[in-house]
Amino acid sequence: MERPGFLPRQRLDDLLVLLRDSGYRVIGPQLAEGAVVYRDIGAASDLPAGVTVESGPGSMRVIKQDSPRQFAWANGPQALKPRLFKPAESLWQVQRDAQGRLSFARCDETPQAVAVIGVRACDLAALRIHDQHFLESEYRDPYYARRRERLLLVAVNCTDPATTCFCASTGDGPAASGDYDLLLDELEDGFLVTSGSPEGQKLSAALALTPAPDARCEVARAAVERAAAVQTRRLPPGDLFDRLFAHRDHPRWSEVANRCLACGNCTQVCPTCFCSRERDETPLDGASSVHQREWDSCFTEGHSYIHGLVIRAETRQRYRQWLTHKLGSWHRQFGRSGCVGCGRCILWCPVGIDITEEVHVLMQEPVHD
Amino acid sequence: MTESKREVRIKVPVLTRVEGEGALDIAIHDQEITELRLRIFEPPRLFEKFLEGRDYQEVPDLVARICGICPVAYQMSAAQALENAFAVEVPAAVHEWRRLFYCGEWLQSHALHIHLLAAPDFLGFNSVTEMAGKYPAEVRRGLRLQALGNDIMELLGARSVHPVGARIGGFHSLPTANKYAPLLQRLRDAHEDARALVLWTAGLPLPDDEQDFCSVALHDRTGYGMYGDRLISSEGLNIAIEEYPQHFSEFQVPYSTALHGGLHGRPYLVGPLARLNLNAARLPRSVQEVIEATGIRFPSRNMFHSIVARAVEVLFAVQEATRILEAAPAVDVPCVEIRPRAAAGSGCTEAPRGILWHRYETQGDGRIRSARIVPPTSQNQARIEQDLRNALQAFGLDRDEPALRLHAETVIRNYDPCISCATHFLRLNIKRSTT
Amino acid sequence: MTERGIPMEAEVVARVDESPTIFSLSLKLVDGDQHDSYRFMPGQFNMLYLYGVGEIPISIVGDPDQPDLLQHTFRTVGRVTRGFARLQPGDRIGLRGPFGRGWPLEAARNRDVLIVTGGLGCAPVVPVINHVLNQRQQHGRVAILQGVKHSDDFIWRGRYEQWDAEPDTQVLLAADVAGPEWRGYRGRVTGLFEKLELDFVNGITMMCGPGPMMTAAGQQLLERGAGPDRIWFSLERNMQCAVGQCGHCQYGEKFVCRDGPVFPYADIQHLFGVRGI
Amino acid sequence: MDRYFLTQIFSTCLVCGVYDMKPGVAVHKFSSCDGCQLAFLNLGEELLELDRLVEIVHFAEAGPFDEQTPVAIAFVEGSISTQADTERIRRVREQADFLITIGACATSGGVQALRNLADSGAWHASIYPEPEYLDSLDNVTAIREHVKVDLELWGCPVNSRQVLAAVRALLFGVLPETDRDKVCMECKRQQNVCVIVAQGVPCLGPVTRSGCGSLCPRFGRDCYGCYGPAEALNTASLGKRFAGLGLLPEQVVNRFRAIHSHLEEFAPPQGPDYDRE
Ligand SMILES: Cc1cc2nc3c(=O)[nH]c(=O)nc-3n(C[C@H](O)[C@H](O)[C@H](O)COP(=O)(O)OP(=O)(O)OC[C@H]3O[C@@H](n4cnc5c(N)ncnc54)[C@H](O)[C@@H]3O)c2cc1C
Ligand code: SF4
Ligand code: SF4
Ligand code: SF4
Repeated sequence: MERPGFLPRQRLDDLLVLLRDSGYRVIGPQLAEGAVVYRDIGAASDLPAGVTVESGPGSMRVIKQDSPRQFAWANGPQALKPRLFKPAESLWQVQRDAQGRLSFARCDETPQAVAVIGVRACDLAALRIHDQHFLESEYRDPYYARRRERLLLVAVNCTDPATTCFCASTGDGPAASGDYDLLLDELEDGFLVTSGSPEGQKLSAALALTPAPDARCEVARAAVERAAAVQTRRLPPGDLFDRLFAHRDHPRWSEVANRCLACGNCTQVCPTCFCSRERDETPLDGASSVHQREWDSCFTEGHSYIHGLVIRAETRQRYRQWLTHKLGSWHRQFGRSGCVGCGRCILWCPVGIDITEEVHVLMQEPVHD
Repeated sequence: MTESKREVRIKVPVLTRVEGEGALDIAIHDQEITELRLRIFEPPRLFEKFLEGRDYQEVPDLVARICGICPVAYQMSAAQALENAFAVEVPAAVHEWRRLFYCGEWLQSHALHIHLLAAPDFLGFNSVTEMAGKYPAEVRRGLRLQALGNDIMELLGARSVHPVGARIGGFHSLPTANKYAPLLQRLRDAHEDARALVLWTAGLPLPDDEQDFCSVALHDRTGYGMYGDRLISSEGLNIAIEEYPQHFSEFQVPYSTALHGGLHGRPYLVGPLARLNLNAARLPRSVQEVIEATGIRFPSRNMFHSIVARAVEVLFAVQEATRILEAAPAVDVPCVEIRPRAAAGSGCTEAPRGILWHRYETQGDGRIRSARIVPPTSQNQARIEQDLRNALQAFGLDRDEPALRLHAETVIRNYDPCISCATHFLRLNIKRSTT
Repeated sequence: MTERGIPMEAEVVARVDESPTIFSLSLKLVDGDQHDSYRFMPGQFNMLYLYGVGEIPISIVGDPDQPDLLQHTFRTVGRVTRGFARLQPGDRIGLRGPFGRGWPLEAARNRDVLIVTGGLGCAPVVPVINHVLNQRQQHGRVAILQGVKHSDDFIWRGRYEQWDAEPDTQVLLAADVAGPEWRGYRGRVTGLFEKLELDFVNGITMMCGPGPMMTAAGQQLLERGAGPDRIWFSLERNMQCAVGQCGHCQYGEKFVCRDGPVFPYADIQHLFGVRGI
Repeated sequence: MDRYFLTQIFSTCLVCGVYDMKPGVAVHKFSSCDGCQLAFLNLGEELLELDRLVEIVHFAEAGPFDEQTPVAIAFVEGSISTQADTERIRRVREQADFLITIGACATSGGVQALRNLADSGAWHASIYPEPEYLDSLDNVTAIREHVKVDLELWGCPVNSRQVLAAVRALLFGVLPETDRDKVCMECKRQQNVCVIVAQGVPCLGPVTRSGCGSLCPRFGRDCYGCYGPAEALNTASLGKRFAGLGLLPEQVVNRFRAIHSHLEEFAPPQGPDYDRE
């Protein structure tokens, strides 16, 4: 493997300028609305310097510290998913002429190339899954594909996981192991830069970096190791399909349903959830119509509705669907678990339901009734 | 049967093109109005009572629901009253954003009233869609201005009816420059529309009806009053808003759910004409020039100049909103911290239809102990009845019923009465009789 | 790998009202190339798009050997189907498809075939019946069972009579609740199994209908020695995309639109009949 | 609802959109703030388009006044609070093929139904010197408590998009789509940062029906439930969470008893920690 280069912190703007000059719109983390969210980045000073996040199930607060670090927080409410799998988008447009003839046209925007900086290992793992789902299954999704082709990823190895993170237990982090163009390790005074693709190599060459000394690499490695070591939550390893389905009548499903709001937040923040629904938006004059797709969730009644029946009418069944899919069925569909250990569903659940805790209870011996 | 002994009873069972539900009953006996009742039968909604015990932060969301046409006014008067009670001062920049918010409401409400409710009267149409056939450009201009007003409110409140952005102490959030840039552009483009609107309203065939009345409006030291802490009248009143109850009274009449207002026991006028009559000198020079070009002089005693006054305020709102957005008032936090306490406070702002006065008493934990709200339409109600008597007399009581009815409706609509606020408006019953 | 497409324009060329709430539309793709290259398998479905209203999955009931006559039978149940119910010849709609995997026609060759349907006009199996009967000599005995809740719900009397007339073909009808005119069986469709002269062990069953009926029938067939790989079901789930991406049709680890809608019992045994899956 | 009712109301060609006659539309007002009617009056250019597509027969605030002529669609704003209202709403129903309530007042009683929780006689007396002049019923009620309602558009106020979607769908001869999802779904699609989690404010999004576009969280504040209850409510769990955020039991009760206080579904959680049992 090539030796990482060293980018002094003051030169981070060089990277941003380079990206912009190469035609990318640069998206990165910013402090807004009380959280670290992904927005357009103008300059390195837009990044959340000295910001860390204190979080637990259903709550988080941003803490300001006296530190130059710009990536010393775990992950924001969203990262790559909304960039590629849009929360709402138009799929096709149809015009109707005076004779009632229809002409269909795909809504074909050519997206601008986007560079996202600050991507975490869990997000990359989730991206791999979405690539499998949207690009490599029987049908390829052209909308996702177009955006994916124009995406450049600048990953950052995680050094400050939240208490809700458990990527170490799913094997997806905290170190990014591939699928990025550039990888950064953040140190006090700058970044180690590793390239992971030809495009990344070009960028890194253009930055003309000096190779990082061993000592620096060692500090970075240790920081990531520590980030793995401090994680306390875990998921049981392996394919849980059979075990979960064996426990399909476990009383815990009802118990969790007493707390669950069936609001769908966990699915919306989950970087691997992919459900969507479609509907038409028609102007009043009725001369055209736009067919749209938007995020849906297995926690809605519409998700399992067929005429005259909501198959999963009870919250108990909806939660069971989510969890058994994520940790069970997923293995059969994608060859791995649907959870990358990002902890978002725990953090952003308004009532703090914790997937790791629920699985832990469910995995105890089945209770027969 | 001799003509002079005729007795007529006119009933307008439901007044159309007014906001809310009301009726008008007139009895004419021997060329004399013997009975005239503007009946507001919007059922009482008892807002003042159910505010009791509510947290002060809930007040803006609840009082907005008194009136869908001027929710900003309700939110702003309430905010002012509660901020006074809690002795907090909002920063000047927040105040500027509130003025902008208010500009949106004036623009929306006035454009709606001029085009959808009032102008059809003067041009002989029943509705705006009818009028659009003959005056498409004018109607479209009006709709554009109305939309601009709505969009300003949306900028600060997410929606124009019952907006959600305002709170006691400021706003929940304020827009960034890139969010309002397109709006600023549209505002600049609207100056011409608004100027043309003023001239157009001045050119409408408005009846000539000079009357004697007392105008009441807020006095704002810094400009044309939307906010202000003193109330002035054309008869020399000059009081702090807290003193309102000492001078103004409300009384109930048996035929109406809206309480009638009196200043020292006599009817008075609030709203655009009253404001312009008292504060025209405070308008920017550029607006005054447009007024001069109309040939109409304010103060005016012609009640029908209300529509022109409204158009002038549209122009003012467009200019004021442009000024504010160009200055881009910067704030550190959109809302100041509030420390509730047991106290009382009054607030009064200029709703599109005139002064809207609120007073709250609070408990130590910030909950409302009592509330009093005096909306503009109930203040105008006695004045409308007085005007109707004069106007119909001047119009000629011997005219046939449809003409009398239309004229009466025109007079009433001219006030842009908002019966939803007043609680709500109009069904006309004219009774004529001979002895 | 195919790209997820957009609808093709289709024209309604004929309409038949089967009952007050059931009607069939014959469609023709307007574009000549699309029309010529369109092929489908019995059991597959199309996504039909009603202009400005929505897109719904509907089985193709035509004959796969005559793909230019694309037939669909609709039951008017809700928003979109009610809109479709108003279409007349000449009207245009959108069509995406075909989607899904069809019935196991190959596996049915040279074997006894049992077709069980429940509910009103079970469209997905009609093309199979047509196909099997068109190639009558390639199959063993054939039995067609149809169950309805109420005898008045029974449609396609003519078709059933025609099928009944085929050689070595049994057609049996059951109604849970029957009017005085009813000449068929009174009771559940599963009650007809004992009247069948079929080789349950080596034959193949294709079934579609309400969940409880299929669960009960599947159970009884297993008891009669049928292997779980010889009992096939057509399932219904909410579908938005039909290409396995929207997630709505998930059934355990299956995507019904892509992996089904037709499944052998063996593949779904662990899920079948469980409420809320 | 009658299967073919819409066909009868609108004799339109679904596909080419040509109408045999313009359907009549009425907008009626009962006790309300007039805000929902603004969904029409704020339509701008589309108001003129609407006028092209339908015949606005009655809409007092906009001019046309005719309560007698039968119409295809009657929109009803406001709640019932006087004896006279109860009679008028029955006439409105008789004159309309399809009755749509717009907004919280009409659909659930709205904010003024708060008075149902108190002794409104005493309230009247405290505001009006002579309460005996008032024709006011003791309780404010929703339209559906008096007559059959065909469609409810929730929201305080409804927005133009909802109203136009309903009109457009009906002109197509189908029912509008209904969505009972939670505000949270829209909130996340908008990529708002959750205000419960990040600010600890008592947001009602998880129990409130979507449709507004999650306006409040978009402005960094808590939803106060103006679109009414969503499906699959868990007010007990949310109430408990609010208590955890530091709200006193009375404050929790007030959260649920605001715009839709008259609804069972929004009955505030009971007991010290809001357990359902
Ligand atoms: C593979 C497959 C084949 C089908 N074949 C036929 C057929 O040949 N003939 C026929 O009449 N019906 C068939 N259906 C059922 C048909 O799709 C539904 O009846 C139809 O979607 C109902 O739409 P609606 O708007 O009228 O009903 P509503 O009850 O108003 O439903 C609203 C929406 O929910 C969804 N939905 C409701 N029911 C179903 C359902 N059963 N399946 C999938 N989505 C649903 C649709 O998006 C629908 O538009 C099939 C369903 C599937 C999954
Ligand atoms: S299930 Fe939860 S922890 Fe796992 S990837 Fe999804 S959001 Fe992250
Ligand atoms: S802010 Fe409110 S509406 Fe949005 S996700 Fe959080 S709880 Fe739901
Ligand atoms: S977020 Fe809630 S309170 Fe705010 S507008 Fe939407 S439904 Fe109403």
